[in-house]
Amino acid sequence: MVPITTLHYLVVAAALFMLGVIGVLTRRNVVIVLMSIELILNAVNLNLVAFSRLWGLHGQVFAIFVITDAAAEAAVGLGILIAFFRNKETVNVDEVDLLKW
Amino acid sequence: MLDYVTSYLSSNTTPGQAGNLVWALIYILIVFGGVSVAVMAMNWLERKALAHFQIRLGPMRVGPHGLLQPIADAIKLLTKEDIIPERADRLVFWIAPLIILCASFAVYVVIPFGPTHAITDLNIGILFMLGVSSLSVLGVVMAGWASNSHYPLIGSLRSSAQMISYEVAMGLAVVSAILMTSLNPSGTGTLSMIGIVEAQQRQQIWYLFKFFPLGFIAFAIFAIAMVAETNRAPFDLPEAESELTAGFHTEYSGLRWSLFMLGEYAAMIAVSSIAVTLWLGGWLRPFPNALTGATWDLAFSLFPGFLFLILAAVAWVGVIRMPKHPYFRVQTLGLAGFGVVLGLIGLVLFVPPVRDRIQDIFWFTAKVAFFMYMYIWYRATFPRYRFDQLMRVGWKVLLPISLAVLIGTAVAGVVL
Amino acid sequence: MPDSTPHPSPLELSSPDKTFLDSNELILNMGPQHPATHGVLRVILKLDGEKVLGVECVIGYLHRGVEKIGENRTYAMFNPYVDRMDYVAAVSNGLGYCETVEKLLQIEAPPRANYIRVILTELNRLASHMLWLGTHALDIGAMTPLFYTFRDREEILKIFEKYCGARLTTHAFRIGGCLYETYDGFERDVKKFIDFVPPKIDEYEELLTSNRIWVERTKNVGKISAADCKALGVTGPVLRASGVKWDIRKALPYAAYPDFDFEIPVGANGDTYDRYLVRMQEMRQSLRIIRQAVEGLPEGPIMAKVPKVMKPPAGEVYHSIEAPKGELGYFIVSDGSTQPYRVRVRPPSFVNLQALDLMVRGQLVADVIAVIGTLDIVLGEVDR
Amino acid sequence: MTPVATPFFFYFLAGLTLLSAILVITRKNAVHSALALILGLLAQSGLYLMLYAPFVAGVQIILYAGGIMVLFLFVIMLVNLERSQKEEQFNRQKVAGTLAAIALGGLFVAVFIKGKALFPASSNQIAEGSNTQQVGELLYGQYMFAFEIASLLLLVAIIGAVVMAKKRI
Repeated sequence: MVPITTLHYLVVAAALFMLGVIGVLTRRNVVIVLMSIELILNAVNLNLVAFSRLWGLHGQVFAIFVITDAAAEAAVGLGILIAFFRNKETVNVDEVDLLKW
Repeated sequence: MLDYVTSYLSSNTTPGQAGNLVWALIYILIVFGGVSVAVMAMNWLERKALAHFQIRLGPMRVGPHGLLQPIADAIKLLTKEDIIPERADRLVFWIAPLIILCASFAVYVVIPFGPTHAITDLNIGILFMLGVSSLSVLGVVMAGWASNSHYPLIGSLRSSAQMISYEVAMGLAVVSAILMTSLNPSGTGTLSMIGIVEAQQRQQIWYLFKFFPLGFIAFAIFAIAMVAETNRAPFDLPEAESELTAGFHTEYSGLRWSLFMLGEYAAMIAVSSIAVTLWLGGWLRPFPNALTGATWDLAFSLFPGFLFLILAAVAWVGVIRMPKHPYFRVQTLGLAGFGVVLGLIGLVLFVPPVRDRIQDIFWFTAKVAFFMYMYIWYRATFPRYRFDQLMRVGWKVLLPISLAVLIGTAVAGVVL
Repeated sequence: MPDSTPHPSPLELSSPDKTFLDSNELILNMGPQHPATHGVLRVILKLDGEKVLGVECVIGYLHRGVEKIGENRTYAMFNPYVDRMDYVAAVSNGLGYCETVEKLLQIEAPPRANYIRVILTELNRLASHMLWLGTHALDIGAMTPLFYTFRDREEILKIFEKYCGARLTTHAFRIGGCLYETYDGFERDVKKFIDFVPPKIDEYEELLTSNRIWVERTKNVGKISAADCKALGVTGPVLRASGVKWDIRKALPYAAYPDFDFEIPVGANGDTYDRYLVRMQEMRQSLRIIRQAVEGLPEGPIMAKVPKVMKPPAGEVYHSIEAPKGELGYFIVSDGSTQPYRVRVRPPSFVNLQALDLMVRGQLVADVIAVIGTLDIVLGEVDR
Repeated sequence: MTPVATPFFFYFLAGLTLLSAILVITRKNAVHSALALILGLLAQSGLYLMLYAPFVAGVQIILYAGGIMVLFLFVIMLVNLERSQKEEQFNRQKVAGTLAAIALGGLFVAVFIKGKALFPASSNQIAEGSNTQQVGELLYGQYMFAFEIASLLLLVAIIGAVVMAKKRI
């Protein structure tokens, strides 16, 4: 078997990123769109950690920051979702077409 | 083969660390089996001890003094009809108890029963354990949601809110214990469970007594938070029988329900083991530095054997006191057999090699058993908190105190 | 008395059950099969998250038509039926009924009968309060007191069993007095019991009174003011805990109560904790009454002269006693025949249950349980 | 510790990650999506362990799987999803979106193959034992400012989420 190199991880991360983007672009349900964003962030994290194996631990530190941001993003995103759902009774992104209601 | 066995027995590291998959696998099986047996024993003990708190006898019929009751219960639960509510989400309903079970059992991967008696020694041990035990929240949430019923939903909302809030205080208390491990000349602490106990050994003090009130307060916070974390009385709101019937597992029955119970008890033992590891010196025997010397070492190493012999004697006294009636013959014989088994275990524990290997595990288990007894005691004594009070205790009392303890520990570590 | 009857806004229970978020309201059906509703009470809760917007009680699951049965039985035959209303305080029910019929027949029970009645009724009050304490504590999550109270209640039931052969639905009294003379050793048993119980009550109080969780769970929970109590007709310990010194044993004395020296414990805040304290005090006062009664038990007959066929003169009568749960009243209309024309019971549980909605509005779900417990209702009496 | 069966575990965990990612974006029921995402996150933390980043793996489990996903599940439970399950799951530009994303993925792979020389195949091994310590030193040394900013960000996020989600403030 071929030894596992950084490139393998990068390909996995790229695929993950791609799937995340597909999710964001095609799904209507806001919750799933937010989850797809988490997928994208995770793909980035995987990249960072894979690279940190080559060039020091900075990548890992950065991954931790990304996780922090993901937490903040999820909190705010879901907060918006709740406020939105309360007013419009829907969770579909393509119905979020007003800047105010 | 024999060389292989002896080489492992004399090794000074855990199977996981040695990269020995076979031994790790055997350890996993031993721990899994041991924990399952411990859960059953705990089940019996809880019913028995609670009954005696409440001037009852508890299970008496199945086996002598109800000793076989947990087995009878297990058989009953396994053969019960498995009901899935019609409008439940079958997949999630099916998977939720498994998540809880896996989360509780995965914690045992890093728990050190002795310096070499752990499946593995992760260097992020305590982080791993906090993370994995926090996964059981997912199971609770999903169980409540999947049941598609109001009581489980409210129960699971309560439960997850409770577990998340108490995790914060719990984590901070753990951090203050970890901070204490870095009090050595090189200034490097450790997150490894074995490393934490070894640090206590090096510093010759249980962290319970370190910086006296500080270590104790951190321990107390953990001890409270772990009760809340495992949803036990007086924090058993999610399962508040009188309010929500059974909380998130109202709709579960039979085997799946028993998985919840297994998970709950396993989690109780797991968090108690963590408390023991962090504050009560893990596998270290009591008074390691006050009562030193070969004589004391010998005395303490004989203790497990004597304990089992005493238990055997208790069983035999029970045999003598049994009514002499043919109706009780099976019970009497069973109790006598149990006493013989206990006595044999006690005798085996006197054999020097066994004694040396086993006493770590014994002291660890004894300390955990103390916590288990406390769980039962709480349950017999306290009424139940109300939800807002519970949240208040978590956020407004435990969290500030644990922050203060953390800062105090840091300052004390620098100054002292 | 203030005429402002509290009228909480009605619940619109028909509103569609949506999720937590869109309507903020969740309708939760508690009971009739629920461990904390003390029988078959069904409570429909309207919730905003954990906050209670209002409750509606659905009763009648245990309706047996006791009042209607009364119209089809002779006066003496109806006597055992009343025991089935408040089955944990059957003696009090029987006392109320017997005294009402005696009032209608204008006969007077002899003093010894009255003393026996007082002893048994007060023992029954103790039994009822003990049962209440056990179940109430269990509802709030303290398991252990239940078993302690049941252990001590057992002693009372043993006395009942020795006296009249039944433990729960005793049918201890007859119209005109008591059927049974006290058994040998009755006084010794009762005296032994009143020496045995006070330390036990101390034990309950030790477990609960100063327990922080207990205090937090009960203080300021289910508060009701004296005015609201009066407006709703709430009686018994619930009323007294709100600060009203109203006890029919003192206010409108019956049986042998004027002979005894006892106090009426009152509370100040009218919350669950005060009701708990009031009941604990009442248990001690009951012991005091029993001691006086058993020490001064007069000799003499136990049955007044009662006609074989009871045909009370046409007319109506209302008589009430202080049952463990509050004012237990009987209203009997006689048309001069052997059967009552109409029997109406004013059960304390039924009236007190009305206050539930008022007491739990704005509180949390867990408080509903505590309040149902503290009202000390028995569904047999509510539904009759 | 010497790694055991590295390729097997890599392919297993990577496969699990990708499979769960596919499930996330295709499931109708958001709870199932969340479940799949949790599985993916756990598999990914396994990948981190294989990359000798145990601390990140631990943080991944404790924060992502134990924290953020619980938040997601909470919200999914709160919003009524019965109806949205019956609706069309994908929006109008689904084909275009998928194609664009696949093109993006292709671009990535092309770049990787072109720039293969940039990534040394063999990696210098970092001592696993002191990983946490080193990360901590970086976090509280070089990245101190960023760390503080991150905590501020979290504070803002908390306030924002509370403001938006609360009915009455």
